[in-house]
Amino acid sequence: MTNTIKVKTKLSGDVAQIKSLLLHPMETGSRKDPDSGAIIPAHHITQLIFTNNGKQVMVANFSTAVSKNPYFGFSFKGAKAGDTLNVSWVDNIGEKGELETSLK
Amino acid sequence: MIRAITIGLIILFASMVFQSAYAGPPEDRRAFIAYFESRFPAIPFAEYANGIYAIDQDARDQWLEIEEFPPYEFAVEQGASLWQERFPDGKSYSDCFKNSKNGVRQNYPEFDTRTGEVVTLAKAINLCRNKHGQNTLEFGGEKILALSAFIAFESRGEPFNINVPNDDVRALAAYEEGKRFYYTKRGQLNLSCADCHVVSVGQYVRADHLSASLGHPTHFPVYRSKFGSMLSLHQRFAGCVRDVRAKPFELQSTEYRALEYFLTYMSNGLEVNGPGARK
Amino acid sequence: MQFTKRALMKGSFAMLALAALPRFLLAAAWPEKAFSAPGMSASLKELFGTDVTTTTDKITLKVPEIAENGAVVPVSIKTSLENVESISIVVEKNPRPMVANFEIPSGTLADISSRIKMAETSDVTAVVKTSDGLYSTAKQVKVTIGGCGG
Amino acid sequence: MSGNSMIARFLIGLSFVIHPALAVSEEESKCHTVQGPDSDTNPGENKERFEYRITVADKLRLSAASAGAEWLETEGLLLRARVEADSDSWGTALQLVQKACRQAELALQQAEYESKAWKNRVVD
Repeated sequence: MTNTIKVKTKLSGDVAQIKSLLLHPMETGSRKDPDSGAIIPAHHITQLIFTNNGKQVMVANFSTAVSKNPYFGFSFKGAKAGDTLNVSWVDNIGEKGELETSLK
Repeated sequence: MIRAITIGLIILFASMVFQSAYAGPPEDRRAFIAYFESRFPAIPFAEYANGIYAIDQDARDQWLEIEEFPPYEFAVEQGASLWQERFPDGKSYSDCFKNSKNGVRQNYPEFDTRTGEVVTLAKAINLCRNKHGQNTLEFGGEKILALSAFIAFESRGEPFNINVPNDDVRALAAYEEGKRFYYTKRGQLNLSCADCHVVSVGQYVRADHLSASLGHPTHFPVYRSKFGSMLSLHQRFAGCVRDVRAKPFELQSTEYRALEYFLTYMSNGLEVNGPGARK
Repeated sequence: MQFTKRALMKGSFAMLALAALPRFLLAAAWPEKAFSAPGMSASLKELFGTDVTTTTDKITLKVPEIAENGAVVPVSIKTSLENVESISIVVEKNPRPMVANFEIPSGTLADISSRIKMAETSDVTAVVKTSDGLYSTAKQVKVTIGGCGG
Repeated sequence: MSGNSMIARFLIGLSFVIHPALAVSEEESKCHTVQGPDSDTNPGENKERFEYRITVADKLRLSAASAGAEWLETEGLLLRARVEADSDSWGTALQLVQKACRQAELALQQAEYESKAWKNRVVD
């Protein structure tokens, strides 16, 4: 099965540039099913968390207004090749995704 | 003397008639490219592969942001794993697509001189499956789009090289059918493909700029932000036909395959840059 | 502009899936009230206790002038302000204006990018919280109804 | 075509925007003209009249389809007409049939005209 997280990392000196793409519908909760007319319930990522060697480097809090299949990029200092980057998300109905990769 | 001039004129006239009556695919393509070059002298030929982003800077900037990490990468990944699957007879897709090391996207649609049919990449995928005892995938469905995305990705940078064999009248007939479709006005709005994408290219339709036809097929399939999913070239055709308020044809119908054949031939020489990302 | 196979493959090989671990115990709670507040002022008050921000040119907010598609509007924010604690994206005319909030621990650069949904033409505001208060900068993004699209 | 007239064409939307030379005049039309709501209804004959006209309209639609020229809404108009007829709203049903019928007729005319006209547009 395809992982719901894709990450691209780039090290320049001790700065790690992180780009991430998440597979998620990000339903707003105000959209109607075109066939049945019923409201599609909200289903969206609430938190996206990055840790590097166990240290939290980013907590992103999302509303339903982050685009479908969310993209998020940021950078942090104090990184070196071989560090373990952990990326995880949780959504409003308790589904989760996680990915671990080493910086290079 | 007069006789010589007369004969000369007759020959000249006859050759002009001959030329216009028998303008073949290569002449069509040269004229097509020349048209866009005269409309947009500043745009290099290779840029047409980028579609609307060749001519709309603000949109281009946003597209480049999306390309930083394009959502079609999920489809490419899914396609890669489908590509590696073994059929029960031990074969896989690479057995059907012979020169797949250099990509194959650039060769489709292909005219099959055995069956007399235009074979698009989607058709070829299903023919391969059927040959190895597998079911036909739904055109425009997730799996065939993922495979198409992966194949396009592996073919990136290869110039399109569509062949209209001149020793097969059926091939030329298919090409001509596509050309006729392209220039025929249809629907309640009475518009042809060419009305928007040749005659009015670069102008606004409400808030959208009309893209150039040259390069239209190079980047498919595309991830459409509007739908949040992948879209095939034929689904895009159907969208355009619906937009002029005509009844769309079936995906992979004879009509759309002929249109793709003509349109991709026009884009010969441009590089495969699919899958793409579009608004 | 070329998107090469190599550049993309490098990214995909960098991935490795692992079993899920409860990382969320580490993070502060998701600020539900700020995200459900119906107005910009209310959402800022929920998150920061005040809706007063100081406008500054020390925040660089990059957004398109006209969104290609209101469902996917690229936004980048960075700032030269010191001691940044969080960055928020607020879209005034969205039904619920608070779009996202990013907690920036020390060592993390105040430089983020994402893609957001916009319901209509609106100001997009970047709100930066530092140890000495709230700063902001805003830019208008026009959201139009497309003709045919793509 | 100027940008403005292009936009105008899109805004016209649901109205008929076929070239004037193409329009089928009312005298030539195989479709029956309905003057207004209920002006054409007649208890006892409605069903028969409706069935006849919808058959004519659907035949024209299928001819247009086989020429590859069917318009987007024609079939839907006929389906809606059938629903209206089923609930005895004969005035509305006949109007919908008429609209669909005229669409099919115009689509056929369009296809016939285009069978030659497309060649004049080829970029050369």
